[in-house]
Amino acid sequence: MAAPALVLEQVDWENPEQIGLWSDAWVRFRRNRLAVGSLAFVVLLVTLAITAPILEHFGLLQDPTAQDVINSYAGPGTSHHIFGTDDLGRDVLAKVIFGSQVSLTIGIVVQAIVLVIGGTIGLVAGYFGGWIDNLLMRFTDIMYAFPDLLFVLIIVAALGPTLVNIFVAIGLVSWVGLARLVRGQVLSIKEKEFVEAARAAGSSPFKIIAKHLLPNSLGPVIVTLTFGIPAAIFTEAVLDFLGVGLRPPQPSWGVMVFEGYAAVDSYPSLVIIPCLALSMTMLAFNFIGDGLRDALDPRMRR
Amino acid sequence: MQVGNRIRAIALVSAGLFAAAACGGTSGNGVTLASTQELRVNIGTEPASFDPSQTQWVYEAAVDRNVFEALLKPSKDFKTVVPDAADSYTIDSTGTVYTFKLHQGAKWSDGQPVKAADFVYGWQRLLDPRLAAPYSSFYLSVKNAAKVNGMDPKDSGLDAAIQTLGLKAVDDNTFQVTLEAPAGYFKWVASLWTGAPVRQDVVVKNGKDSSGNDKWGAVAASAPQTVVSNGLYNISEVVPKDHVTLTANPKYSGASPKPTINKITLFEIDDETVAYAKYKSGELDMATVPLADTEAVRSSPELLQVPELTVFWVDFNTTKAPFDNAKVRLAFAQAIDRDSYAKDVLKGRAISASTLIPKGMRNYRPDLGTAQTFNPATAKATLASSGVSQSALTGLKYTYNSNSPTSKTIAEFIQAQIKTNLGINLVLDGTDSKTQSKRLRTLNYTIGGPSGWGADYPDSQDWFDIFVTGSGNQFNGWSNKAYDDATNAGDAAADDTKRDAAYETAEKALVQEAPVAFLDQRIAWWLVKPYVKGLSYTPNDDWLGDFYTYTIQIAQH
Amino acid sequence: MSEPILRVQDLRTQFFTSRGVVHAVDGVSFYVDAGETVAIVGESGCGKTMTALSILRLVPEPGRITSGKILFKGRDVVEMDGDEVRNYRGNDVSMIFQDPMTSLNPVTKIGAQIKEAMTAHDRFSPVQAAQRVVPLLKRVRVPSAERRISDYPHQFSGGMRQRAMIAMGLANEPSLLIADEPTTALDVTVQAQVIQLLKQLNRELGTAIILITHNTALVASMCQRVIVMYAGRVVEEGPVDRIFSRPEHPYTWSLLRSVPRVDEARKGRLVSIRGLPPDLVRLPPGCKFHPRCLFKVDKCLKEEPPLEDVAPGQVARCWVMMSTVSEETREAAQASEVAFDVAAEIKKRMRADAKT
Amino acid sequence: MALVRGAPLRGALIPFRRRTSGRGWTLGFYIARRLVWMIPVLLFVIAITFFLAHIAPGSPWDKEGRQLSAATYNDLNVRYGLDKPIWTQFVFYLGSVLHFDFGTSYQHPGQSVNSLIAASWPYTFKLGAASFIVILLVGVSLGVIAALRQNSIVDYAAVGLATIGASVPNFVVGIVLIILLSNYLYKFTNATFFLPTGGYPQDLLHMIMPVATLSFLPIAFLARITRSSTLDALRQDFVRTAWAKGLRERVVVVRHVLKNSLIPVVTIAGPLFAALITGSVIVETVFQVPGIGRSYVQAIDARDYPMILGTTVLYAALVAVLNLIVDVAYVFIDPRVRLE
Repeated sequence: MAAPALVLEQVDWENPEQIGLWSDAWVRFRRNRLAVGSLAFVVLLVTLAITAPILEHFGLLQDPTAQDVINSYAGPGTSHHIFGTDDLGRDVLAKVIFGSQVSLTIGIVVQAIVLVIGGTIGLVAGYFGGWIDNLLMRFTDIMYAFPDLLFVLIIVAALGPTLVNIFVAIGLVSWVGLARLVRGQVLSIKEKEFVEAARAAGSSPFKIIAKHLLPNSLGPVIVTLTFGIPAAIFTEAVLDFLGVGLRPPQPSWGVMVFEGYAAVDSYPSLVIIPCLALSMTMLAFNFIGDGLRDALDPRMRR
Repeated sequence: MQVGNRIRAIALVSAGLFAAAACGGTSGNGVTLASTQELRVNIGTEPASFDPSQTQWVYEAAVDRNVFEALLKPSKDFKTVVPDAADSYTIDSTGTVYTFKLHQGAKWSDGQPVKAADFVYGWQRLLDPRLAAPYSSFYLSVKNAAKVNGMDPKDSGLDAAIQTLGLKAVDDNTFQVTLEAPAGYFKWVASLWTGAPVRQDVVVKNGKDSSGNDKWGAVAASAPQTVVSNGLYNISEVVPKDHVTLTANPKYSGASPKPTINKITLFEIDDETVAYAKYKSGELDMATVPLADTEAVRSSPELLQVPELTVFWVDFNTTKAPFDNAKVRLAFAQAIDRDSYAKDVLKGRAISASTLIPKGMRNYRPDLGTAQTFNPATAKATLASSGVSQSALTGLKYTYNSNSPTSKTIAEFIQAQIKTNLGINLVLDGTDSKTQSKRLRTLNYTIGGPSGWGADYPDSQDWFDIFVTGSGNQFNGWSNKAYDDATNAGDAAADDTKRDAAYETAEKALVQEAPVAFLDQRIAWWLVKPYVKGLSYTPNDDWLGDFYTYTIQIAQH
Repeated sequence: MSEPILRVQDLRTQFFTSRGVVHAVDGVSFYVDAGETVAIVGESGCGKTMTALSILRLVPEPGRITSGKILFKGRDVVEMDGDEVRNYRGNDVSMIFQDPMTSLNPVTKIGAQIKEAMTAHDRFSPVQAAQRVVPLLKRVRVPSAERRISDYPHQFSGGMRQRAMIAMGLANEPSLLIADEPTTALDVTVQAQVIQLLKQLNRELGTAIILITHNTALVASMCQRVIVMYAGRVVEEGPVDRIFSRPEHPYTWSLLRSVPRVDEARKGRLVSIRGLPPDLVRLPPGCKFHPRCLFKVDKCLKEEPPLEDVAPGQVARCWVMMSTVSEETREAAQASEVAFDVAAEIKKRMRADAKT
Repeated sequence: MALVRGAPLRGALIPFRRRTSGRGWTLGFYIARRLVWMIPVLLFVIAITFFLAHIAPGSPWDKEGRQLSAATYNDLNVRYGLDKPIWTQFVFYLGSVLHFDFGTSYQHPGQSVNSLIAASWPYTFKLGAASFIVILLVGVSLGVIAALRQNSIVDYAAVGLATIGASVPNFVVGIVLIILLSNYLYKFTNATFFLPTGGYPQDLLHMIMPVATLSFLPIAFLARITRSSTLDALRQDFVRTAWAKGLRERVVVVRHVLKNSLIPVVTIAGPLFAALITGSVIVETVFQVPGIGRSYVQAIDARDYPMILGTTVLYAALVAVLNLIVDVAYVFIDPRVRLE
């Protein structure tokens, strides 16, 4: 009787359980209390930003542009102005919440621009290599040589400080990092056998990029974008602080800091409140970024 | 915290208010002097140049006034002019030839005697198109000045033409100016700091830069060596973008008494909040009070309130609908609550104004401003009677310089006023100072501002010229024959009563036609350290006492 | 026979992890005589490397030596304080590691890393140390040693690097060299050269060598005695020829049978040992090998057998002992091997993990 | 290779070749190539800035209050060549730049851009250099200590500071310092703002606040990167080999751990310089430092084209040179890297 052959069950190693990666990442992310807390804070902020007009409609929130010149510069905790009023008597709490609309949109829209520009350049340069890669990388070097704030200042001065221009300006200077990262990812993954196999199987470059390169470089890309959001919010706030950014009536946090800075001696709350809002939002995004990085990149153990 | 130049108000003491009372006597009046007589003040922005012909801003004038001496200077009460480099002057019968007798024995900082030829050369530089002096328009009343100044800078016949100007050095001590036509206000032009003497040899020695600018007046570390001056003080140190230090000029032998202060440090802090903080930490001897800190200092003994001869207004573009209709302009003017702005927004640091001439000047006539006084009812009625459709009034853009906090606050205040009182929604369209100036100058706007004017000298001519047809300083594209005739008559007339009557008709036309909606006249709030004594200031000071620095003393502290 | 240079008595090394206490080394005792070459064999995870690291007091976090003695030339290493340990390590006892690619500092020159081993101790003056580097490299057969000492690790091949490691280990002429799987990362031809080198050094320098490996073939060609470890404890020990010819512990027996022997024609197919090494956190009761033992009896499940003398110099930890098992039962046991679903076992183990 | 290397280096160094590197010759050739490559980069930067500056509405001569007469306005344009078509101006400007003449500033007649930048550059440099040293010392040591004493209070403090540092904008730090020092603490420390006239000891006292503001964000950034790279290095096998050789802890940490973990730190020196430059613009504006950062913002507001271009070129050249230095330094620090 021939001994039964030891049969190892054929496990499909070609595509590891996709859900494993994400559910596993979520398990690890959930363990990071700070990241979860920050996520909750951001979700709260976004809902507040979206529902602000409705809240105002129901009177829960005052109109940020309504002036009450008589009791301007009221300190926090006065009658029905919890956070007090600014130089023209407008409610600071309303301005902070409406201000979040601007800051959040800037953070997210800029990252979208960065993903589009940086992502495509990185993918194309990484995947095709050769002179395309060289050309694109030389272009990235040029952008890298340009001190970003100076470039944003000059663009905003040239095109005018509308919201869209500021999005474009900040986006234009922020994609370099992502392009380099994606290119590095693509280069390293391209060497991996399973991409070789896919190419050997004759699948089109586009399919390879979509099916193999993108999912595998998604982790670091998401992390970079998450860290990009506070950076974009910061840059917009700096523009406002230098007085060249957004124009009222857009009550963005940066503008509030710029206006409040003039009263820093007698009414420090006018500066502290928007600074707190700005810092806490950026802190939240940084913690989420940390959580994501640890969750998606197991090597970076705490 | 604004970046770049803001509308720095030019101050004027009002007649009865602060006259000469505060001016201290010499050290003999019981003041024990401190060991170091040094004054530290903030001029806010670095001067573009020390060369009088290349300056235009108040903070530049404050430096040059102490380093150079013009022919005359305003009296302490800013009512008339008093001798400075010139001991006296005579006007001939035709009223067009002014002969100035220079102070005998006056010397330059390098010991050379001050000659009339230096004044001739100084004034020629003001009119030479190759130098494009910003204040050249003041000197166009000199004979042939308009012709020379209008010539092409590359024209070869320029040097010869300059000799034809009505400027002559009769002898080393007599400087004679011939005008095109008699001008009652010319004595004030002669008191401007830009009319200071300049040494031709010094200018030639220091040469020009690659764009043809004379290098002698450059605000650089080399200034103490390159700037030769005839004033009470010399430039002793320049740290670009930080400060300029002046020290008493030992070789000074002009008419003014010896100054007690031997060193003045002029800081260039463009952020009022930082300057205020430095005042509190003892690094500045005087500072202006940021609007936000008004309440904190209202009752402080160190506070000094100095009304400024500045009036601010909102501009209408009379060449474009709907503000080509006078009634619409008037309605807007009547819909702005100036008193609330002065009292609540500016916390009482301004007086509401509904006429052109500020309080404290000869032709100040608030009674003529009734047409623009605030009254929501009449405003609505005037708007209705204008027959302009509602659609023409929607989406109007209010343009303003959003870099300067004051104009930003005014913009938001005006928007709210027009919304509540006329139900019209103005769209705020902020931009930086350059774009704003260009929009106003090229009439590429509908409504905007605020624009303002500060008295170069307390003569109505300086004000009414603004709104004459075609004047460079008017952004409204407004032309009114009655106003032009009245103003020209006022400028030319020699006798004051005739000038007052002419200016009254001009004021009435201006208020009624309302090319602009008048807003307020500012009061400067200064904090001065108690140990600064003998301060005598005029409303035109950039820092308090910069006309009469020799009266200032630092007491023991 | 003089006192053995190394005597390990009832050594326990445990790891305090979030999943519970891992009993990596669970009461190990053995000795090594001067100049002797001893092998420690066992599957990965049986605690052989951790035993070696404990000898050098290099147990990584969160591990601790919880009890037992390590007597090296009479001094108990476990009791040594910081300075004494530093003086002891690399001086009289040194260790070389498995992966030459990562065991050398990539940004420092080879010569410097070898010299460093000597200057760390006061046996040689810095000048002497510098002069010894080239001869050391020559001794480990590194060609053109004079030029190569200024090269960096990435300029050496795998085999060359392992030789450099050996040179580093022998720098202070230690009396004991512990080689933790020195050949695993090398290809076969280079393996033979390294083993040949170690045997030669043992003969020439009289350095006792502990060879840690899971490759039983190496043991036969190089070592006098062999210690078989399983689940953190010694299950059999004895002279090489006896253990290879008449293994007493079923684990040793299955271990030897899963290795292709060049010198004998194989009759049956190669068979892997059923099951997986035990989970060191939740050890099974009784004999730790019983879940995978083909000859277990009831007692094996309840009580752990002690180490018993089965022959001169040979001990084993088993209630049954292979010598009592007849040839037929051995053949039947082999035949009754049931196909084993490895993947299912892995998934079962992961699910158990996720629950904790 | 187990060691985690930082983000792949800038274009020219990819991919690594692990062949013995003929360092001397290839290095010189590489530096020359990079320097030559800098010229088109700077030209491109000049071109972008030139046209963007000229597109910005409003001319240098527009001003508030009393206007210049039309004649003066035109004379000024003629003198500075602004009346010529924009392309001629550009060519003319490039011509003068090639002779290192960056023209004269409109805001300061009689002073060339070169002399203006030379006058205010020392302050930016003094601030930048002091901050760079502070950042390296504090950032690296914080990161290393956090890694060596992992999961101790020091580690949590360092990570906490790093995250907060990365989130609080530096002008906020500046403002908070101003609120604290100018209102409450000035009585004791008399630490006023950056006043370069104070002379040596006072200068340092005055630099505390601007340097702190400038360094807060980069320190956090650097600490985070040093910590993770040191943690990686600690996990490497050669560290265990070092211990096995019986080396003292100090030797193991310095010669083996840090020598490897500080390599990725060098690669982020590049973005660190860029952060210092942008930071200098903000800090100089907040603390009234007379450096070129602040004059750049003023130049844009005043449409002072020569000054804008001069400062941008200086900053761009600075970044390019510093990045080159970083890349060359990288070659000497990590022997495995070989130059393309």
